Amino acid sequence: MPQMNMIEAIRDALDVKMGQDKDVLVFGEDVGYFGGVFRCTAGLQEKHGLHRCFDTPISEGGIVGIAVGMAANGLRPVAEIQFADYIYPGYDQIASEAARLRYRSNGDFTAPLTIRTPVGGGIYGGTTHSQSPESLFTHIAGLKTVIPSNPYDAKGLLIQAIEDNDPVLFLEPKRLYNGPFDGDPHKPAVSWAKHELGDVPAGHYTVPFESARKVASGDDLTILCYGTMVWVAETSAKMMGVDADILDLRSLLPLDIDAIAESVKRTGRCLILHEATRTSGFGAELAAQVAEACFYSLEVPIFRVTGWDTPYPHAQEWAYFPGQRRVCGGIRTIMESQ
Amino acid sequence: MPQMNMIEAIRDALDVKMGQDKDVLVFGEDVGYFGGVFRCTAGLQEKHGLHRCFDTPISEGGIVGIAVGMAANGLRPVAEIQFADYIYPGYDQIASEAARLRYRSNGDFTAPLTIRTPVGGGIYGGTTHSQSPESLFTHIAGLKTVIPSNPYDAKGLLIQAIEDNDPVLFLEPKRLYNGPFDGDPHKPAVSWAKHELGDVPAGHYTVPFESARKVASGDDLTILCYGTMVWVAETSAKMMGVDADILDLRSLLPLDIDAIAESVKRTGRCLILHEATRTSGFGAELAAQVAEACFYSLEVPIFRVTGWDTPYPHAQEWAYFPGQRRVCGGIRTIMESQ
Amino acid sequence: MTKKPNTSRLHIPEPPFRPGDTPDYSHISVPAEHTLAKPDTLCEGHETSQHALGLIRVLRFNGEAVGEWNPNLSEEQLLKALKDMMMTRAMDARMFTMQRQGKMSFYMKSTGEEAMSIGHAMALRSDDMVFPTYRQQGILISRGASIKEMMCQCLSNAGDPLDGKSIPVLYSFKKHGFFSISGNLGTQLIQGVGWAMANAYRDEDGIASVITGEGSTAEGDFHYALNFASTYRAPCIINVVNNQWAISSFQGIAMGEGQSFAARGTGYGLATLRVDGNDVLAVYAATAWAAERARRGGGATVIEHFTYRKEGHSTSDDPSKYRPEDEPDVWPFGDPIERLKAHMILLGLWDEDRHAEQEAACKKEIREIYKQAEAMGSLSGDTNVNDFTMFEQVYETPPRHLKDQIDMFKAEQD
Amino acid sequence: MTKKPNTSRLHIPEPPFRPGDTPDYSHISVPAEHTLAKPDTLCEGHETSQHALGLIRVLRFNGEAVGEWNPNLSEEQLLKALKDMMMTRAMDARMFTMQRQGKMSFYMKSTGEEAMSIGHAMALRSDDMVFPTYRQQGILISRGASIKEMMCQCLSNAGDPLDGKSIPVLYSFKKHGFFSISGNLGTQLIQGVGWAMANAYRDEDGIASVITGEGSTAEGDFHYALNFASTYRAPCIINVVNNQWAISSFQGIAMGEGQSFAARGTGYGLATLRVDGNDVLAVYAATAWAAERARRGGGATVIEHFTYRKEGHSTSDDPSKYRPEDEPDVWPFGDPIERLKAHMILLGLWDEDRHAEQEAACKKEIREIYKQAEAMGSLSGDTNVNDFTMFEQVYETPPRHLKDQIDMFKAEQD
Ligand SMILES: Cc1ncc(C[n+]2csc(CCOP(=O)(O)OP(=O)(O)O)c2C)c(N)n1
Ligand SMILES: Cc1ncc(C[n+]2csc(CCOP(=O)(O)OP(=O)(O)O)c2C)c(N)n1
Ligand SMILES: [Mg+2]
Ligand SMILES: [Mg+2]
Repeated sequence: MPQMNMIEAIRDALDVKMGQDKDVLVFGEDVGYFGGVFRCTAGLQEKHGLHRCFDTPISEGGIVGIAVGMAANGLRPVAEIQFADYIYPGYDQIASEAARLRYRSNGDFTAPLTIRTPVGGGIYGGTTHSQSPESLFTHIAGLKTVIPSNPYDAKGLLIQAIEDNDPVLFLEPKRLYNGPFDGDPHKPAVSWAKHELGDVPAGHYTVPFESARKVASGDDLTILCYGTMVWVAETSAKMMGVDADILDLRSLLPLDIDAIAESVKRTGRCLILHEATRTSGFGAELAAQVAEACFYSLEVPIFRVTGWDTPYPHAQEWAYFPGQRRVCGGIRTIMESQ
Repeated sequence: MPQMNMIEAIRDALDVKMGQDKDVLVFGEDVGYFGGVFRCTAGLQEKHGLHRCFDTPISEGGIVGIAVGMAANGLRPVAEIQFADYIYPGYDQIASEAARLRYRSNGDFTAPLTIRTPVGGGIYGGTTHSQSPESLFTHIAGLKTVIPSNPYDAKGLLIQAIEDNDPVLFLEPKRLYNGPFDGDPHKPAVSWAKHELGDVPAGHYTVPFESARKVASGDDLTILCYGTMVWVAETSAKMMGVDADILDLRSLLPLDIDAIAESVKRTGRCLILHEATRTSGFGAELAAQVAEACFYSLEVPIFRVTGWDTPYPHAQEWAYFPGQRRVCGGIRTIMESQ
Repeated sequence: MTKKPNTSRLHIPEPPFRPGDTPDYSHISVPAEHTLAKPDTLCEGHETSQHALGLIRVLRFNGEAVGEWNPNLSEEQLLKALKDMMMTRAMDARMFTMQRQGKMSFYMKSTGEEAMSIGHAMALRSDDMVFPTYRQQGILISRGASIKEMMCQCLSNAGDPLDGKSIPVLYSFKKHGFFSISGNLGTQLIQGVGWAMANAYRDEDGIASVITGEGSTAEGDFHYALNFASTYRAPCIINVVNNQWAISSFQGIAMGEGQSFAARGTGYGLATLRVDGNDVLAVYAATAWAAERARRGGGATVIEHFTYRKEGHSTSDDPSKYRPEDEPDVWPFGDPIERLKAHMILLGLWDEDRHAEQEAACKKEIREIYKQAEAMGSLSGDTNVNDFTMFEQVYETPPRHLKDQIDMFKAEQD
Repeated sequence: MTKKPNTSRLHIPEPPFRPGDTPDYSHISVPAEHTLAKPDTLCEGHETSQHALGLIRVLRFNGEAVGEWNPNLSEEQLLKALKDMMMTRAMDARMFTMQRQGKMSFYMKSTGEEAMSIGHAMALRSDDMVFPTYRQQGILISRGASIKEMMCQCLSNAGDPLDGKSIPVLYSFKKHGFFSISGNLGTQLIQGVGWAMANAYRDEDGIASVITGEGSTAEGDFHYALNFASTYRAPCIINVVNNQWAISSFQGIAMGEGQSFAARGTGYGLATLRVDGNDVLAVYAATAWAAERARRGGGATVIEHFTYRKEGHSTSDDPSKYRPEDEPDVWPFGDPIERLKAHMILLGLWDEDRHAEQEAACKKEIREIYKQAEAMGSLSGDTNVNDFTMFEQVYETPPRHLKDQIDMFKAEQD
């Protein structure tokens, strides 16, 4: 089976779909000849043609705007926003337009587009190259939001996103592009080549939304996480020697609440992790839903481990990032509560 | 004491501050000569001068953008966004700029601006004149978000907002402009003139943020609400004959968690209400914080009563709106659980 | 209270007239000469920069049609244009009255601007996708959409193709090349450019026509549309309907020191035309020119349709609060229906009697259609829309959480 | 793999040269004549529409300074301009190397574009607020900011006035009229217009100068800035630094079919100047003209500074991936430092030896300052920034929830 890092897996998903379906177009800032600042679209222009993978003006609103129009007109556009931190000028086109076109036209028009964008910190990107704005999108009815944590899922979810008849926001944890990251910036980098989730089948396959991935099975506590935090969770649980049931949510909206409820009802303890700012982060919704679904099984309070309610600082990156210490602290709190 | 509806109270707050402080400027679409589509700025241009209360181009991004620049340059701009549904083109200027200017410049520059905008449904405004996007703003570190439910608070909170040295989003529940609304659209409209909270002192006073208002005291359950839902909560609790402790949050960020925790610890039961779309609404954050602070006191699951995860429909407005039926259902569920 | 003047150096533009003033628009020159040449449709964009500052006109006030831009419409076309404009006006009048009677929540008239919609629609192919604002109901009428369905949309009733989801006048008629109207101003401009790019990508010769009011040109989407249309030579027309008012704000708030809205396109290298929007033949001609340019691969044209909003912004508005009541009457470019009528009378195709008859006939036809429409429900009684439709079309298929909410709502009903 | 051509009607602009091509810019005319007249600073905006299409130049390649726009700077000013440009370049070189050694996370050079910063700063009053991008470090140097503080900012160390909060080069120096740089492109343009409106409102004659790269003109904020500046006659200058590249995208992606970036201002009725951005005297002259216009109440000017980004976009970029490696060398407008040097030599104020000496002196001075700066910390060791500073300046005073988080973080430290 081909070995791929997450960048290659994303590129491969695009390549597969561009090969299968001439309605798939790929565009965004620097994605054409250059192949994207993270190289996710490298070679696609050369292979599929200038008109199928091209540069756009620096205009996130415009990028999403043409995607909506193309999608309504029968294409399957895949737009890249260079960093999620820069998605806000396109927020109106996403929330008011892409997500609501089907509804307001009662199905007369639809917007089956995909927006790819890198999220998360860990590369010293500071306030404007590190954000995780997922919760701002999970509040938007009509939109789907997914986030892979490994190459296999990245390819399968991205193909699923492109084939989905609703608009999908596809978030790429940039710290995972080249390898899993357990939260310790001082350890040498690990590559996907050594990891089974770097085994990515050639050709077409999909990973369905609304299906969490079981990362580890255990009965001590449930850890709900996604993106980069999946790896921090796994390592921290091992460090703490707890038998954690770890769920990689993969899709935030729609959400696999069945898998979540099954787990928490069994363990009675729940840790929620995300890198985003705490208040009104997606952890809030998870906490609310877990408490709604599992109230009578919960033995101790749900514990959220998150980024702080500050912008993502530069020099203090690792003090902001919810790394092993904070996650282990969370596990300890949960396990010691009664 | 002067009697005012909420429109007059807001106008009076602006008038008081414009009179006291020549750095206060008021602008937005149609706010100048015409006085705003809801008349909140009527007469201010005539009284304070063309250059102190004026129309802007239809450009929410531009409106917030000039407010940031003016605020950084020592003014106290109060910008109006005609409907909260139209705030998204200004989202980037709010989230990336106004909210973060102090942080990224480490206090070298600040953006003490106020953005006023009407929220909520109940006027057959459909998908684009009914939204309650508060949770999208409570996720933004550096921003404050407040929402009055009556004329007295509206004036006091708005003056507080203008005087605050941080950017404040001031949400105006449009269904309450002319009178309290208990959620029953078939009842004749009630005016503020008959209500004690329509007694609004002349001149300057403030209502501090981070201070919830106790609407009703009781020991059966706690109801957390804000804006229009305060009135629906009060009526529904009466209809259900429960002794509810009802808190009008007034400020969502910062949040008066002490008052909330005190109440829920006492009642052991908590209903959270909002009109906004459910998933990742501000109710999620409230539910998470209540569970964190009061886990061991909670006798039954927290119950969220909200708008549905759909756009705000037009003809089905009252089926979407979390009215008395839905709220009473929530109270019943909570009171019947054990 | 005496009005406080602007005592600072901050310049705030003001309209020439406010309530109480006697409006006098003699400073707006109505060009008697029709000297703007009609360039080849594949000319360089900048060769049309003067067209952004002049005013393309065909119809003189005496009814003559003159000049290079005269589209020389057939008798049949002229009759259709007149009929459609009159139907549009009749429908607006009826719906306005019915809104006042509480039958619907809201309505927006296009009175005075009918030439823009009708002339534009007639010069396009019926499969060219238009991205309209709420003031181009005339396009639907011209393209033969069901007026009853339009009315049912406004009434949000059982006959509403949108199942009551949207507020009145936010029509969606894909089958008539009429894109779903967004309540968010400006957003569709760049979407239309994307639509046109898709047409080009597929080597089709369909084009898109996007429309904005002059006030909404201040949104970022307008800039995106001009910029992307320029970069990718998108086969589209970018129309600015300058009806002088954006709710209560006069056009100078959006325009600033600019000389015209068409001229906004100049810097992007787009073709730019400014046309008398009350002259249906000129609108037709400008549209036909731009459509041909787009179809031939020449890229986008910005057309400013210079017209006047004769009525309030919507049923929620009272224009006498911010402009002189008689301003519509003294607007120097007349009324689009009257102007076409004069032309047809001059040509001997029409007379006052036939006009009066047709006016009455339109009114009657509209009244009957309305009756049928209202029979399917209205806000003043029961809209007959099933509440559960509100959960439909959020996604292609409802995800789990939405199914749960449908159940919750069901429970609430019992 | 053979390159697949564009087989559709969708037009995608491409730069003239890619890696492997021999770049030849003879199609860009370098105007030898300096015929653009210098209008009165209070002329009508449209009187400058030709200035948006031409190129204001003062310095010929032989070193002569000619024409109406010659600002006739004093010897002292010329020496300062040269020194500041050389210091800027020396600092860029040093910082780039230190980034490569892991001392900081990132750096961005302004090499080749120094004339824009330095000429611009010199023609402004030092209290005029500039809203810069990340490529105007020269403005700070010209205004006498502490280079050590700038370096400490890049090193995110104990001497960083921003306490490590921001990535390198996103300086904020209110005391030097230098607005906090946002990482979000374009956003500051409209903020600067707001700043200028505040100045006008208070009857002050300070102005704002906002700056964008040519690529970022595609953001909505650019349109907002032009529109609001036009409507309110804001006393500001809107600068587009056209350095031909936006990371890997050539200027044609942003430009489309337009003829220049300055011309974008024409449709808004703003004054528009296009200037040789490698000619420090021309930059000075254009800026001085626009500043005077703004200060006299004439409103905003759009200035396009036509220049070339000689190096990679940032330390994260490798331009040889998308453009010929020798393209910077064949760029027809030369190097701004060389061009001023030639002029000063011609005037007899300067010679090659003094130049070489000054180059060495700048390098040395920068090296020493850097040493002092690095002594306060760097990413390769310890930045010496207290982690708790990350909680400061979110709000004026931390609300309850942030205090709780400070406690949580404290607990985590133990
Ligand atoms: C993004 C956005 N901002 C504000 C509004 C509120 N609004 C509705 S119509 C209107 C005026 C539009 O004026 P113009 O573009 O000139 O169109 P006209 O009504 O004259 O046809 C405004 C401000 C809106 N619908 N969307
Ligand atoms: C809103 C936003 N979108 C994208 C980016 C990523 N980005 C950083 S610099 C850059 C290119 C800017 O090019 P240009 O405006 O020409 O300025 P230059 O770098 O040439 O000085 C891009 C796309 C960003 N910082 N902000
Ligand atoms: Mg208008
Ligand atoms: Mg550039």
